[in-house]
Amino acid sequence: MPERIKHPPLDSKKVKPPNAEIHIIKDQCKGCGFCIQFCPKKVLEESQEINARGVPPPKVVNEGGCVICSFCTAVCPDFAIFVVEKPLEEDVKT
Amino acid sequence: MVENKELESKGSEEIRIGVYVCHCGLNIAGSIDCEEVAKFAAALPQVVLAKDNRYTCSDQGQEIIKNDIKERKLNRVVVASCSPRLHESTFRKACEEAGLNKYLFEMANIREQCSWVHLHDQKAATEKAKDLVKMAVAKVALLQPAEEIEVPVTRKALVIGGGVAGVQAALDLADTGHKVYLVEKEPSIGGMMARIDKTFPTMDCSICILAPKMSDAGHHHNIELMTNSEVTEVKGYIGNFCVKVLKKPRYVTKDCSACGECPKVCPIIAPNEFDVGLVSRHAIYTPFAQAVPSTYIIDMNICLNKDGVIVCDKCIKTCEREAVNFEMKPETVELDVGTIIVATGADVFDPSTLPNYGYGKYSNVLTSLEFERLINAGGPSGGRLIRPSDMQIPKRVAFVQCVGSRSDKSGRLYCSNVCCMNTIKDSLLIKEHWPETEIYVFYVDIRAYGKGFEDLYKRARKEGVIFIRGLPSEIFEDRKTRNLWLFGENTLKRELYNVNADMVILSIGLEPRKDSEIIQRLLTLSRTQDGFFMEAHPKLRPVDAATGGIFFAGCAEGPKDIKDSVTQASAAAARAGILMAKGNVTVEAITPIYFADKCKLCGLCVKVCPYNAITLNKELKRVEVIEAACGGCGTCSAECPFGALTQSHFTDEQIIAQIDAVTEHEPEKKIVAFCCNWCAYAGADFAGISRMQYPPKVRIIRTMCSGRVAPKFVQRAFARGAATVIVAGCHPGDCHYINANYHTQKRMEQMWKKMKQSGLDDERLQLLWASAAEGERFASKIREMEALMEKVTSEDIEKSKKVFEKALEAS
Amino acid sequence: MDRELVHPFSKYLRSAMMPHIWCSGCGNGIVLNCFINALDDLQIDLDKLVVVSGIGCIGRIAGYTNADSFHTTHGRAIAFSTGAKLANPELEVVVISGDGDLFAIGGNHFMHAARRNIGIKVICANNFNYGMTGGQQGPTTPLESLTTTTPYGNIEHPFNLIHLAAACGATYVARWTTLHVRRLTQSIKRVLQKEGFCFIEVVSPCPEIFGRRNKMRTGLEMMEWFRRASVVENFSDPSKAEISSEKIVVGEFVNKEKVSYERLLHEKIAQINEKRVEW
Amino acid sequence: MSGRRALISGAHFMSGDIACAEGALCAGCRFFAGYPITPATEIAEHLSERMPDFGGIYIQMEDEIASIAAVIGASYAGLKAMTATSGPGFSLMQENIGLAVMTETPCVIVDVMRGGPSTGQPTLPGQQDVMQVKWGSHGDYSIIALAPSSVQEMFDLAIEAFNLSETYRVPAFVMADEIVAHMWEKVVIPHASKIKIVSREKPHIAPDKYKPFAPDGSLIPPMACFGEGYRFHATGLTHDERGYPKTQDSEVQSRLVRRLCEKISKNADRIIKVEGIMLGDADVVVVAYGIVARAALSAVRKAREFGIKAGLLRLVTLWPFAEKHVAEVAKQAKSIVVPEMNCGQIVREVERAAKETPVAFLSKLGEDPHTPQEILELMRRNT
Repeated sequence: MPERIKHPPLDSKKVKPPNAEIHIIKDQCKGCGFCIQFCPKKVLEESQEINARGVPPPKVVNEGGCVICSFCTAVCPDFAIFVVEKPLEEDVKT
Repeated sequence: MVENKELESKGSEEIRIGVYVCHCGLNIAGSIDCEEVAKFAAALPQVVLAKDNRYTCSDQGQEIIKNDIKERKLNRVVVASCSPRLHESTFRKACEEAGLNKYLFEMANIREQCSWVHLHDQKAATEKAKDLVKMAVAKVALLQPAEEIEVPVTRKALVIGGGVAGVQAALDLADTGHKVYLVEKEPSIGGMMARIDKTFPTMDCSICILAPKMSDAGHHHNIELMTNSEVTEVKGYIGNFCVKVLKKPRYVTKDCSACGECPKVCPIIAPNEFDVGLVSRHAIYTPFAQAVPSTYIIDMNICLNKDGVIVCDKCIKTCEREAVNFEMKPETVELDVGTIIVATGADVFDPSTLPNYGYGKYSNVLTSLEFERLINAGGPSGGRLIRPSDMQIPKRVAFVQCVGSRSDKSGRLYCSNVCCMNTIKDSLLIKEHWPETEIYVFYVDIRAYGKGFEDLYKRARKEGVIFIRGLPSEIFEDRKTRNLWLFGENTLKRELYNVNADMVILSIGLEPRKDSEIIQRLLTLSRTQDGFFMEAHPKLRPVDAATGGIFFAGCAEGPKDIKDSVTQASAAAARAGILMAKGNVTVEAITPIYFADKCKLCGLCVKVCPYNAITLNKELKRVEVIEAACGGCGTCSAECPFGALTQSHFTDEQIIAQIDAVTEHEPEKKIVAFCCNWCAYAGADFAGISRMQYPPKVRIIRTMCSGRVAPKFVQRAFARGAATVIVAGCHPGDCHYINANYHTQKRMEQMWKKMKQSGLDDERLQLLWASAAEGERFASKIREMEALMEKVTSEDIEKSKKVFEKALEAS
Repeated sequence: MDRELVHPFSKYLRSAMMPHIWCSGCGNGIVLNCFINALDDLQIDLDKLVVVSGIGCIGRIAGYTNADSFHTTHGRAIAFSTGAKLANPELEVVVISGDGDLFAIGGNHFMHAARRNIGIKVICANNFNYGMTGGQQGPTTPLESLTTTTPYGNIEHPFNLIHLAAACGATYVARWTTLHVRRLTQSIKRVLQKEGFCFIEVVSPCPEIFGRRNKMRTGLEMMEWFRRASVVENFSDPSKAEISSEKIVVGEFVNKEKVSYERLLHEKIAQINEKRVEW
Repeated sequence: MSGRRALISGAHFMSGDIACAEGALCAGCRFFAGYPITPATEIAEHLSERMPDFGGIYIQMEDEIASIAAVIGASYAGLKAMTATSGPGFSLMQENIGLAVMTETPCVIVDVMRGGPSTGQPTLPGQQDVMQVKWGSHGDYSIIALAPSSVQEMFDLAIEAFNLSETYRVPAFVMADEIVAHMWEKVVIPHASKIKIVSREKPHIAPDKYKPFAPDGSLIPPMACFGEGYRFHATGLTHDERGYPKTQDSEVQSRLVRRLCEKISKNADRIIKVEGIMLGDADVVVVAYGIVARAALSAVRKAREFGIKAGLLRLVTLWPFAEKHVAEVAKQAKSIVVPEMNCGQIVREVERAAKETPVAFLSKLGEDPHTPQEILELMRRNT
């Protein structure tokens, strides 16, 4: 197919990935790092803080990049992370 | 396989040659004294008559030959005129009609390879023409009658490309009862036409007339549709191609009901190529509503699920029919087909390479293709022509023509044929929806050459579309309004203009597919200088490829509108259909002749045959040639150290006779060139067609493949005092005979080595790779050789004579 | 603020038993996660679900699931479940246990349950060794691997669990790694909707016990191994389903229809009682 | 379920094994899992034929370990379940008998005793497992064991075993021997409605309040079963009242293990059954159980003919041991005679209970059981 247009699609404001709200239950984390390593959008990083179990839980570095594939939730052995979609009205405010 | 006995028997009868020198109007006569050439010919041994006439190819011309064959008992005919690639078949037919075996005919190419390339040196051109005729006579005397063998034609066709041309060709063939494989590299068939809103000049809705054809193709019991697939290998020859097709996985199975639930949950978004990126699509998608097949597809370049790990399973979960399958793997299928139709279409010019028009910089500068999607009711804006900057309907629209066409500086030299009418159609579409809109068309010439085109043009003018001759030199954007200023000169009024428009549409041209050379390589096709595929003959075989059994349809062969594409598609289908309906095809009798007594069963021929057409029969202590499989390159004959094999119609004797003819007089002033029929010889023809001028010193001996050129031919030329020799063939990888020209390379290297060892300047022997499109390459090579010749002293020549005479005696 | 956070799956867990005992980087938590994911997708009635486990790290999984659950003695989970399933065929009985429990001490029960085609679903977390007792060699320990009881390298040939299960007649056989959470969940959903004896092997990282003795100190390293080596070969020959450092063949290997033991049994009982009437 | 061929009643001539099986059915047993072994096989064979009549389950497992495990599973799934075996199989069962005790699983295990150790004498009687049944599995615990001495009792005690097991949530054992098992006798079976059947007590509180191992006053927790919506957890690990593992908590351990023992010991009087014959004035008392008790009875009768004040205390319940009853007879008796088909197992318990009163032991191994004559001889010598 021919060269793609050099501008963003006309509907780029309407059609976009959902707004993610990532929740990390810090003290439940055992610091295996699976969520950080296998996030396809590299949304997470190891944080500096040490949690109740003496390990550094992940921290969100790029919430905008999250597309809510929820792999982090699925691969977490400790049920310490989950993602919900931000409601739209909040979307408008921010 | 012809046994040598025949030769002797035939050899006994008296040779009676007729020579016909053609004026071709002034094409030849303009720079060659044809009468003189005819006189010269008449004096040559075994020539019983020589004539010159204006158009030998005309009916009268042919009649003369026929009569002479009958009345003057000619048993050999030479015509000196254009390239055998053009008219050999014509004259061969004439001979046959007069009862002369067509293999007793030979041509001297004094037009493409003489008159046209030496326009300003009549003397030299005439001398060269004499030489060429002499060579032809020398060869024809040794020609032998031959029977062509028939090979079966597989009654299946491959159509490459699923645009309107491909679809039409496939349908026509399928309807005539042939099995068709329709291969399309995109997820859906439909091609360019599926994206256009209306068609000129009749203003039908494009998809409305295409969609039914698409679904017919999708459901036809004789058509096997292979989308998202690419041809990766083509082997074999006319009537018997073996094709490998790579079917890339869709990751969605046929169970897909196209319910459209999966994209809703897919979190990955990208611009939709089909809509030229004007709207978004998801990683799992269907390019457009009418897509055939309707099965969805997953774009693995953007899908989150990489290297076997499913990260996101949203589509899997929503699909009730469990049609999503990430385990799908690419598969390669092998197809046996008799004919191939190339309908690979064209790309569009990318205007972002012209910074002065600001495409990509100014959001309200669009291409004509983007316009088609915008104005299309099924498109991103639901048919509302809106400008991207503010989604408002523009009041003033400017079209800029010839963007990427008709200019060597900015894009391509040729005219893209469709842009003028397309713009006129588009301007009328705007007027139809928003009559108030001011429309400017900046053009070079308006080319309304087709049926109904002029009326449409008139209508546009009547509707008030303003046509201004002279393309804008520069387009600027007004930062605030995002409106555009077009600056340029109105070449009719001879005054500068600066027009303000809300939206500018660049009428972009068509250009060859970026990946054309892949198809070219696979099918050993030729391309013209503009990069489109080259037909066997621009007038008489406009849809045939030079390679037998392959045909062209649509923009692959050159820019076309829909009507012409469809016309050509049906033509191609008919041509392919003829072959398959007949069910068999005769292959030229240029297969090897075997001299069992000379054979030492070394098996070298078996090794070099690109078609595995030669086998060694140990019991019978002989080699056997499968003629149907033989491609006729002659590399076996070149390889045989004992002369046990020679190529019929290109026998050692015949070629040596040509060499001797060239080198009879002033060999030290001549360049002996062995050119392969498909690339180098065609390239030389192309130089002629383009009237490229080069020194008249070269004498071309045509072989089917450079692989036929045995070392002894080169040695012979040098032994007889030739100053320089060229062996020319297809580029490595492009060989018409799969890989035969690798053996050429090998042999040349050995000879260079020998020359060095015996203290000769190996530059005197040159190897040239030149495609059928590279006339200039050929011409400049000859110029280079001439310069080289100056340096060759008579001592050098004496030396090389001795060296190679020895070499010949030795072998 | 973390306190307030409630994980969407918490209703499937016995919160009082959380956090689970498993090490950081252990795959057992992922198995539990996928299992719950499947329950959630299918909206399985937890009142009709029985999770049975044997002994070993993964044995604790029964206790963590908020359904009827039973933590049996070493190797006996399948035998126990056989009784439970036959006694009440309405129950969805799932055995989740380890490679040692199911295939060393419990191997005989596995073979015969598969042969009888009892309608229980067996999920085996294969971590290549006995984790809970400190990392001894087990029936799936790869050749040459180091364990506390094979300090010079293992010379016992490991079981190919896929081949074994298929040969014993299981109606569904699949293998995934803990990295293939989606497919694993898919497989679990499949078996929860299937009749007869089903088996899923989950290759699971045990970094603390097995990994650190075999040059894979962290769960991440072991998961990266899975990513590197795994090839999905659905319905390929189970006997060729190798697990090596270069290649881990994963996929669905068997998925066939076969009447379960309990159905045959209860149909038989019905027939018998029909006959009695004629007497 | 469709009991087309219902429970039998009236007088029947049958073998001990069959009587045992019929008794089990009568008690409401609807699940049997076993593995062939002499001399208990006929119980399995008979139930394989009879279970379908009650919609019950018969399954032959791959071994005795699996059999007892399946029985525990079935019991937790709500059925009255049992298995039957002999010495070698009984040994294999010990681990999961421990599990049954720990998880307070109602179930019945019939051990038709034969000559051991190991494979021993499959076809000859023995009483060599009476200590194994008490102590066979590791750890401290209590169980209930009964010893039938007739075919009639094979029937009666099968029912009794189920009732006790269901009442106290404990595995109950029928410690038969090869002779009572293979012997054919008349058995009189009352109409089903006349037979007392006990079933486990169900919880009375809402699932969210339910603690599967929290005893009410009686030390015995009400039992919920799988699929009843209580979503409870049970484990072989030391556990708290919720059934959650408490492997580090010594307080939980002692509370649990003590209760497991006390729920039997504190209810001993309710559980224990003995038969006393001519004990009123007896100087010599024979304490016997199982088939041996029948020889003992005729011996006692003979002794009376010879003017010896003899009496018989037959132990119907082996465990918990009838200490009080033995102590009772020991007070007036001058001596106690204990014949057993082993090297002296129950005799130790008798000696412990009899205090000063001398206890003579008569052991028989391998061949036929004691004859009345042999027992009479011993009584003579001890008067």
